[in-house]
Amino acid sequence: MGSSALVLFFIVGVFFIGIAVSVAALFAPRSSNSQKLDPWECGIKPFGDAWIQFKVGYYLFAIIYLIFDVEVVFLVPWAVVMKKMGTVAFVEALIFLVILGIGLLYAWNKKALKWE
Amino acid sequence: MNAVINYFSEIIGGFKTLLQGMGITGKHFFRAHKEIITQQYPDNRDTLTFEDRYRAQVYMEHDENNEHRCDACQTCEIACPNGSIEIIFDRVVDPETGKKKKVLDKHIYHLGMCTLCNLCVLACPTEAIKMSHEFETAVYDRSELTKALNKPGSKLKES
Amino acid sequence: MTNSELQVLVSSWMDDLEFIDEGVQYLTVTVPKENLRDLMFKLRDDSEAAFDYMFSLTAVDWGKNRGMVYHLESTKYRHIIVVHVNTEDETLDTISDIYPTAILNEREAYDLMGIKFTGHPDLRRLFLQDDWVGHPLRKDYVDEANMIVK
Amino acid sequence: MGVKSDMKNKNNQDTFPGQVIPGGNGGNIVVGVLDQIINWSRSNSLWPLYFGTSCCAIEMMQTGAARHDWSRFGMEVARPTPRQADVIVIAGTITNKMAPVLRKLYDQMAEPKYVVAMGACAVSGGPFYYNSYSVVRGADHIIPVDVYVPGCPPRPESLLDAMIKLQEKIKTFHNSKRKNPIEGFDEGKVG
Amino acid sequence: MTTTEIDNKTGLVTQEYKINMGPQHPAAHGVLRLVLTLDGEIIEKVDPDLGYIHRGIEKMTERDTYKQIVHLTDRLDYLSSHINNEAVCLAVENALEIEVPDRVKVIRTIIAELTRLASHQLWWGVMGMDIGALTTFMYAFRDRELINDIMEETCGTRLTMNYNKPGGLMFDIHPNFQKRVKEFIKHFKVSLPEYNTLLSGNVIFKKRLQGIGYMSKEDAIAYGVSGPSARGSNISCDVRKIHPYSAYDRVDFNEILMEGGDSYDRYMVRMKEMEESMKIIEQLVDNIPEGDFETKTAAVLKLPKGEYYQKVESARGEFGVFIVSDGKKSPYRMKFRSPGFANLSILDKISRGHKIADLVAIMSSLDFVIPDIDR
Amino acid sequence: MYDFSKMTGAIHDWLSSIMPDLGVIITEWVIIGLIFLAFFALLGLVLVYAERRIAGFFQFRLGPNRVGPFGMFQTVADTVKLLLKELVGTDRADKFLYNLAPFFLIIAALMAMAAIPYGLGLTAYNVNIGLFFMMAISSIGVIGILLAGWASNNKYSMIGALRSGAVIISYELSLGLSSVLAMILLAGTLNMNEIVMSQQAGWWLFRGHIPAIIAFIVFIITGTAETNRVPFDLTEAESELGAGFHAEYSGIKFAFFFLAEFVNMFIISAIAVTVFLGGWLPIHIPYWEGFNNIMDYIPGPIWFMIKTSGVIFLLMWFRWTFPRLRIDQILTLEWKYLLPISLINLILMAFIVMMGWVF
Repeated sequence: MGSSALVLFFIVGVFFIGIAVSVAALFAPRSSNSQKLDPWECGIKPFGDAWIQFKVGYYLFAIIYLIFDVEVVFLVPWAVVMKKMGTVAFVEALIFLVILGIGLLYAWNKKALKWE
Repeated sequence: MNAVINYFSEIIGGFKTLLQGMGITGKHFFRAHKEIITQQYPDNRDTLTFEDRYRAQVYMEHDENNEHRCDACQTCEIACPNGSIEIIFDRVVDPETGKKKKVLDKHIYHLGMCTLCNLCVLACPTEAIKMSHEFETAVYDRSELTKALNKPGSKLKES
Repeated sequence: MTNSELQVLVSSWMDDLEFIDEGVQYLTVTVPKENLRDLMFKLRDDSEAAFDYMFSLTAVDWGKNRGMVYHLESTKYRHIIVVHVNTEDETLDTISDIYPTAILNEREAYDLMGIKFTGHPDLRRLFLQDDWVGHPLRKDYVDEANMIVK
Repeated sequence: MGVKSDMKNKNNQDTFPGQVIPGGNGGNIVVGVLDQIINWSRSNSLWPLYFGTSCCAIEMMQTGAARHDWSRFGMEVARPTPRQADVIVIAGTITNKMAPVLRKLYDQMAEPKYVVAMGACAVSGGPFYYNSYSVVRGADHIIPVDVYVPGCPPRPESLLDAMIKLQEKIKTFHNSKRKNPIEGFDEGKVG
Repeated sequence: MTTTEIDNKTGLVTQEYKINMGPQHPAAHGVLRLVLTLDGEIIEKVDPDLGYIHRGIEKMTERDTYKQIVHLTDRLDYLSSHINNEAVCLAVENALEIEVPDRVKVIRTIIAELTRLASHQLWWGVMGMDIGALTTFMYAFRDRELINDIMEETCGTRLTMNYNKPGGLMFDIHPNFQKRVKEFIKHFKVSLPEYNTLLSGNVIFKKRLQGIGYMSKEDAIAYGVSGPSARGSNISCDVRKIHPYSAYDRVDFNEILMEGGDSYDRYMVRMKEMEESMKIIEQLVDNIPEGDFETKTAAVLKLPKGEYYQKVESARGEFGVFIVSDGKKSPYRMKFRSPGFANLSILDKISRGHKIADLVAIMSSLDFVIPDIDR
Repeated sequence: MYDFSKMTGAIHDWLSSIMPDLGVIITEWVIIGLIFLAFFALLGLVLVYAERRIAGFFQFRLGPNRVGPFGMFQTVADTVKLLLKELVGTDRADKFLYNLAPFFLIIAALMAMAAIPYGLGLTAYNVNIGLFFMMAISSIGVIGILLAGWASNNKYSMIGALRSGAVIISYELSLGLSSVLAMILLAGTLNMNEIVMSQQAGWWLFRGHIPAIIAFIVFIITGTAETNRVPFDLTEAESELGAGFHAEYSGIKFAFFFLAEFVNMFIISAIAVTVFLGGWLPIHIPYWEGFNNIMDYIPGPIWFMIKTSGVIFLLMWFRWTFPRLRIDQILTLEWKYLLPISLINLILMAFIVMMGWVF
């Protein structure tokens, strides 16, 4: 099967969840009370909302990740043809990887790889 | 250079401790058939035994004539730290001596409150109450946990 | 240091201390509430006393007045002193800045005995709900709703 | 905080052993095939909530541990959140301050839900029935309890016995006639 | 309720927020409620809210007789229930000047050490679970069951034994007691090294604990921290050594001290304490003197007027019983100095600036039992 | 070696002979859809059951053994119960995203399963960039986790979700870079089936010298992280966050997360098997001709499942042994250890390939 398989599996997944959820929604017992719809926070009424300006400690990581991930995409075609191309490809990729590695070392040295 | 050596020795050392840990769990996994200690409770009920002193609930000993030894002296009621025992008694005039004497009507025992501290059993002067091994006490209705320990129609054993 | 030596040392600091002799295990001293903080500072900082470890704080309702009983030990010399302080009007000076262990303990004393510690950074109820009425460890506490007396 | 005031009133009326409101449902001998399947799955998959307040929690952990191993019944999947749990094993004393929390947790659980009161404190307040100013005298003043297991703490076998009794109770539910156990509970109606 | 602050480094505005940890939470060790103020995952403030298991035991003791009080102390720190019992009994015995037979002292010591072992085992298992290693729990409970069996055989129940009474013990030891204790020691000598290999040496575990929750010696003393938690900060505070009671003056054992003051040191103190406990038991178990298991006491004990304090070393630290007696059959005021309460008071100080995961580790390393804190 | 494409081809021919083209396509879709759905659900059930039993054996206990023979219907009971459990959530949640999150996880897992080669000619979606596709699709699942955690409006879920963000931005790199890229160097193709076929002379794990072994170790570590299992289960970290990102999900919606975790574990193991352990090829030991011939009689899919179970067992073994890492340690592990090692490893591997030192 070609890429139509993706469409198929998308449909299958939607049906799977849809049917299961509707069975549960139709046949499961229900009850309602004033406390039920509060978010669970260890049995106490939560303080305020959870949607706040949240400090994620990995902002810098995310940027470095972005750089690396794009570079990795470039490496995939290289890896496929490496066997055939031989030394030329190796040296070229080596330069590329060394630059990447230096970038990583630079970030490391700049303490960008520290979770805060 | 030292930093590099440290870096790699740290990795290798760390790896070693991880493998050691896996060795311990792995050892127990592959010896599981010998080491499993699970007692399959409802299936082993017939063979399940407890130590002699194990305390599960208070009971009153009755002999074959349906006689017990409780003379309603209320010592256990006083000894009980949390009021699990209530003794209901009648005062009966002893025909021989003419004195009023307590006769046990109901020895009420709230199993739902009992902490099995054993103070009542120790306090009992006549060894009328004892601790039993009857541990399957779960009920659907809390009122069933309040029991009369003396059986209906039972009376004091003459000694 | 033995108890008698300790007694001499402590009584040399201030005048209006009362030593209790009967029915006590350790050297026990009663201090007027105005001098409590002075005494505590001395007990902690004096190099011979060096009571750095406060291991117990107990609020006691003595009937006519209420008070705290502090148990102190020196981790260096291992001698123990007991300090009593009483109050008629339910207020005492906090010692939570001298002995940080008192922060929670004084909240407990406030909660259960109703002694108010002036200068305490955060005097709230600790164990009971905020809307609880009364202070249960007092001798005259009655609560018919929550307490069944045997 | 309606819960707390309710409780206070109840304690006032109470004379031991207190007004008992059983958990409701169950007790039907004959159930249909579909009911049987549903009950079979529900009774064999009781996931407890992580809820232990004091000594009984240790015995509950002991029940989950290797010697007694309640995973044999499929109960080892203890869930920290009430949304995913099926049964609260009230292991330990419930104080007046804890009562609204317990009620909230129970309310937040997804239907169907069951409650086991484990140990003297949860059954009746136990050693803290008299003279204590802050203990709820029985968890059934707060939420409907299905099975009570006395003991202080009950040994693991007793808890397993209680769980088996709960399974038996679930197996007699009529799902079409099912009634929510909390309905009318606050008003003191027997379910 | 949330305050905003400018994060200088990135220039982004982040909000502090508050979150409830507990009373119903897997790491709450019962029903401890901590109100955490967080910035991202970093802890800014820990505000313990206690009382979810406050049962008023101190008030209850004012209406009970001394013999009845003993069983209430089981429910304080249920993991060292025997040691709590012992403290009350020792206080009453001291007050009444009852001399208990040697046999009682030795048996009390052995059972106290068994209790300590059981408590530390449970702590180890739960600590592993808090850090995320799920199997430790089962390993610990396998060995704990053996202690529970010994307890059941001799004391009659598994957890809250109520084996002590003022003046002695409730029963004599079971004839099998010595044999089974020795079997247990033999078994545990094999298991304990396994514990160490599985968890103590594990690189992840070490990284999770080392340098986390540093408690300086001065802070620990000032906050009244005691027990293994304090000994991790190099404070010599073992009541068994300093104010020996029962049979501790006749046994040879080391007080474990660690220099670091971080969570890992507190952890290692407990691990090594288990070895010491085994050492104490081994010394005593073959040398239980013959004699009576109780001294006859009056049916109702009345303590002379005065104040009595008794401290013992429970599994969590220094447990104290303070009795104010007015000469009646019930104490006028009874206070339990719980080790956990003092240990909890330092939690805020040592966990600031750490992450949520560290808080769980710190709490585990301080080994709380909440009913002990709330009383 | 039986080529399953013959069988599927025959079915296709037969169907074409009895109905029009559109009918054939629809019938085939239905058949394949049903087979995969059944396989998917069965896999979840079996893996959950296996995990619980294996956990039991690690811990001196039995695990579920009372429902059906050996407790085999335990997970069936759980599923039926979860299916008939009330769906509760909070009223504060972002309803749309809250309901959308399970779709991401399940559909991503299903699509990834489509590209796995279960046997010769037994791949639903045989594509020349198969491995690349797997990498891409398996990271979509994490978006489901992020959505679920954020949409729940529960602070614990929120923290869990953001942690999963940290994990995804780290471990994607090593997973793609080192392990897989290094093996692509060896195989010279991205097609999953061709990768398997290229290992007929021996598994890449053994033929690739030390770099292949390092790549395998890194792959297993990162794979565990990708599936959010101990020691990387930060997103649900029971002892810290309660249930983490799925704290507000109940009933069958929660079951989807549970299912997805286990299926993802299978997918990661399947990739490991395909790339490193020779996929559905039978075990061959050099110079043992008789043995090898016997092994050849066992069909490929069975080999595939055996090898996958082995890797899954390894992952379970980790789970029941290791403590959990902290969030910053997860990032440190990746950026300071795994990534540099992967880069060096990649260069080494390229060097080996260039010199033609592969046996």
